[in-house]
Amino acid sequence: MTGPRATIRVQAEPFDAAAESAALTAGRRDLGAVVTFTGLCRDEDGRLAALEIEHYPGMAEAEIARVAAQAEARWPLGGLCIIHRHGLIAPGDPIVLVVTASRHRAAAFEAACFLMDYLKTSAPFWKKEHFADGTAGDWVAAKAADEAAAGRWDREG
Amino acid sequence: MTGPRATIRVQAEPFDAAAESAALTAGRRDLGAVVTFTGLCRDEDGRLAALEIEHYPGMAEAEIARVAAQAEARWPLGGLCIIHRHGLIAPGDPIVLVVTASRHRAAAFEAACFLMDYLKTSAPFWKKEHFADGTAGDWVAAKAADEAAAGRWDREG
Amino acid sequence: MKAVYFAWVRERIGMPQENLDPPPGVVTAGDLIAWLRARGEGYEYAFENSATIRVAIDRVHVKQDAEIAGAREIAFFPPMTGG
Amino acid sequence: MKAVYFAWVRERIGMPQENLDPPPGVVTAGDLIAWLRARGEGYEYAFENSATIRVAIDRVHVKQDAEIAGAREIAFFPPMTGG
Repeated sequence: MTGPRATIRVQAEPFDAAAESAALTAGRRDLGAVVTFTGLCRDEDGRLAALEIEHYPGMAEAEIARVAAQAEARWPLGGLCIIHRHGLIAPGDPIVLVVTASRHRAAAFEAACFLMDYLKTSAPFWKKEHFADGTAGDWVAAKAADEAAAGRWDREG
Repeated sequence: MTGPRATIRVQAEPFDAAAESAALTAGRRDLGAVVTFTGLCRDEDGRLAALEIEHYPGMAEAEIARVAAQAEARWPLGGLCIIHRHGLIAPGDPIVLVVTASRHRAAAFEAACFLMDYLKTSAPFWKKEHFADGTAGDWVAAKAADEAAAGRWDREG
Repeated sequence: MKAVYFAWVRERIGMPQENLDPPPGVVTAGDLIAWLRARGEGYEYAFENSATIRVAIDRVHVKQDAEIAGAREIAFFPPMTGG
Repeated sequence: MKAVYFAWVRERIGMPQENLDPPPGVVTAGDLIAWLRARGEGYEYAFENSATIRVAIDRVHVKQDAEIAGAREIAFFPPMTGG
């Protein structure tokens, strides 16, 4: 498998998961598995009007690239795409996209899980909730479960 | 989360992964994670002209539905789509699609992995290789690794 | 009882399906395999490693010790390679 | 040295960035946090649970015992919640 095609972007605009996935696999005959993860904004049972996502410009891209390089070193990937949005996101709209392509499904699945676990805990993005009832929202607290999910890759590695 | 929207199809025609994923999430504000797995036909470094996929009509759909019901019982899924093709598939073309949607990413990832592991070892499909050099192809042998991958869900369960 | 064959089991036997009328001593799917093996060269070849053969009765996977009484359709095929 | 603040650290301090000129005794990122806390109510609030504060020097994550000598940009922010 030739070196991976890697796309990394941090943007306010929505993304087209299908187009990104198609770009990774176009003309390829060596890929057996493509895994696409899309993270969506939930309304938390009607409580939320929107999520506002703040990021650290420059470091966000650099940190995603660092995590992507770790995934490429760990699994034989034929392609990789990570896009993370910032700004105001409405319920039902996409926040993050991870696409991994590989010869076999285990590598594609594991790399996509790893990338999401690491993005959650190391990429400099912060979510603030905007409540549907008009009251001021608050910053989402980091979850111990996300730290634990990222930590398991250290133990397994 | 309301009961899952489940789509199960066995067909000769190609599928549109993006359209299936969009159908699962349309109008939903309770889903946080969508995982899409697409299995593609590899040319095995130029060795293959095509894969021919034979299936057991009736049992194939029933077995996929049985595995889907197991996934729904095990993870809180908000939507589910499984499409498996049969007939002649050219390198680069898609063979199988699994889409899982859930509130959180762990459920969507695990359910998609589980479904692929079980489809591999229990859905009645068989692959025959057609060689690029014109010589007669042979049936693909089942892999011990696939049995092991399916077996780990029993142990973890 | 209708028997259906898939993949190389079908190719080796030389037909996709047939009707079977096994004698009373054939109780389990495994018995049926042993009985079929004796019917000719193609069957012998198809079932030469009989432990690897998978069986479904009325479209549900069963082990070879499953009883076939009442089955409408019994299927024989190699380990699956879909997905 | 440029300091940049994000999320509730930024809100509590009341500005997104500023230039800092800490005295020589401020050697590590943790020292800088302690020094900033003494600068006023907003800083005190931002760093009240200082162990939870994450630090990056020149856009690379560091621990609070990292030395800040030579840093062009030092960032303070809460645990990340992206993805």
